[in-house]
Amino acid sequence: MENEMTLSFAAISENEALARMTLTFFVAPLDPTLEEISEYKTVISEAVTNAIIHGYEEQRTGIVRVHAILDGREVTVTISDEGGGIDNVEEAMQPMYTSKPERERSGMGFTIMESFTDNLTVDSRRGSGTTVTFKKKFSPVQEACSSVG
Amino acid sequence: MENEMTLSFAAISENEALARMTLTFFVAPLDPTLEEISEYKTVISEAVTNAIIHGYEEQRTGIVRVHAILDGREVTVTISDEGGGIDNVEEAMQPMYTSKPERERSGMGFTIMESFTDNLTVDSRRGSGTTVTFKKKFSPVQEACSSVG
Amino acid sequence: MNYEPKGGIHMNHMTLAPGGIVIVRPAGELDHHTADSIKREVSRLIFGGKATGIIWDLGNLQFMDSAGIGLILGRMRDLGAVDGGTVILNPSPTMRKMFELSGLGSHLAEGTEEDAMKRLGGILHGK
Amino acid sequence: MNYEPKGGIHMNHMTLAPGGIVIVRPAGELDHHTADSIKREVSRLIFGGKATGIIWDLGNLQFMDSAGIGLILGRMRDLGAVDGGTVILNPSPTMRKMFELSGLGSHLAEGTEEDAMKRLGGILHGK
Ligand SMILES: Nc1ncnc2c1ncn2[C@@H]1O[C@H](COP(=O)(O)OP(=O)(O)O)[C@@H](O)[C@H]1O
Ligand SMILES: Nc1ncnc2c1ncn2[C@@H]1O[C@H](COP(=O)(O)OP(=O)(O)O)[C@@H](O)[C@H]1O
Repeated sequence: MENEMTLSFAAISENEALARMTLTFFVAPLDPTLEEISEYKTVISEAVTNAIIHGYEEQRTGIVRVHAILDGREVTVTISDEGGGIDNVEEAMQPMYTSKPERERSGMGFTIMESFTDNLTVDSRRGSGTTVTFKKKFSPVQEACSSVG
Repeated sequence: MENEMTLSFAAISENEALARMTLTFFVAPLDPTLEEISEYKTVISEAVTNAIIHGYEEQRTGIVRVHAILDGREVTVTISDEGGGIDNVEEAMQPMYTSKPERERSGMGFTIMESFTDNLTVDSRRGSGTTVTFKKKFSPVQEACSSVG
Repeated sequence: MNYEPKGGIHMNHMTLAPGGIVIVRPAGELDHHTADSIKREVSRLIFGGKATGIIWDLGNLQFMDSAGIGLILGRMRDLGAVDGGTVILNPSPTMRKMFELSGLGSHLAEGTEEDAMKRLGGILHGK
Repeated sequence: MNYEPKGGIHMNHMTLAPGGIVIVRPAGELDHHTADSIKREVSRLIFGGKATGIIWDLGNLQFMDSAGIGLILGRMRDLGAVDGGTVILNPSPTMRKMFELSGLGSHLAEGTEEDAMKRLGGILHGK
């Protein structure tokens, strides 16, 4: 299975669900398990939400871009914004670190992303936006029932 | 309601459903009627299918782009490809005209698109791709039940 | 005879009824991507010399674009009976508009599959 | 008392049970976009001085990201009872992993809402 897509959208919170749904549909032909799909969806949601609230500070003129490539049973997804960027990526990735506690952010986004992906890289610089790339490999399809009978 | 999005994807027929679903989700906040949504979906499907089979002759390296803007209760959608283009747009838009009868195309795509939209324009030149733009206005939301009791 | 070829997420159902009438009940979404597999299944029955008429019962179809028009017109050609031999049941309002635009309005019928079988029997056997 | 604030396509249910225990049953998808309305509803009950504990029954929740963690931690702060006062029921396997990563694992419980009420009663009244 090979396929490729890009979704870009205005930085408004309504579009978090749009991104989750489109990217989920994109990998549906691989027939992932419920748990795989729900982890994958969570990672997309974390990265897109971060672009909207941290990258663009919810300025709806900002554009969030999600690019995905399917290669065999592995998907590679890149979520990018051209927002404010991150000063210190290492610090930002610490569990519980958040720059917006007043918005009830838990600071667990990056920790969850790392735990639910096979590979996660964050590329960011203050003033020039943030790019998060991850890979996730879906397990081989289980045959629903054997043809013994 | 104001929003904006772009979806681009490889020219393979699996992605026709991806485009329909993403663009349908995009207008869902307007709460369109079932019939409005199904007409809208049909138009997206016709234009995207044309880009894949006529524009790119199903060469999967081609990229189809769908852009949508929501403004109040009106959506403006642009479907474009950089494929082979159309020699004679007027002829192509005639009911029953198809250049691919052997592929069981009915030649009804443009006629259906015109009938299901408020406004449709086709911009194409042989060799430089095709752009279809349409507008569709959704009717005002009906209150599910009045507060008279 | 009842069989269920895999067609995407949803299953398409097909029945060969007495009198050589094929009943096709496509399910899910009928577009350029899914039309081919239905075409293959129906054509197999038609060219097996078994079919003389087709009832398209669209009641389980969630979506159809003009690929559905092409599919039905193509099978009418296969049957060699462009004027008769085809009945379309239970289209959604949007599908109905598409059939009417395409000149297939006269093949739309109300009623059950039973009614449609009678209608086809009448057409085919000149009764 | 039973009310159903509108939250997107799905409804969130909330009950104020005897003993000042709020049972929250969020439905649909809990993300940054939908968390705010749930926060408002729960906070209203807490700051009305009526609530002493919260049971989050996630059995109807189709999706949750870290906005759910923030929501639950925030309400624990509101209650002023960071160690007790909160029970989480019926998380999906993915949600369970997120709670454990976030240090909320000790608030996860098996069993019914009734069981959770007893547990909270015990914590709150030192029984
Ligand atoms: N796209 C982004 N643009 C700017 N800053 C970001 C971005 N993503 C993450 N950050 C920074 O990294 C911090 C940690 O992110 P995360 O672990 O997801 O926690 P949270 O979103 O709950 O704050 C954020 O608080 C923010 O300061
Ligand atoms: N994106 C496109 N690129 C190239 N040619 C196109 C495109 N869209 C439509 N056409 C031409 O216009 C004709 C009519 O299109 P349409 O009315 O949709 O019917 P159909 O797709 O059934 O052929 C097509 O047969 C094709 O020749």
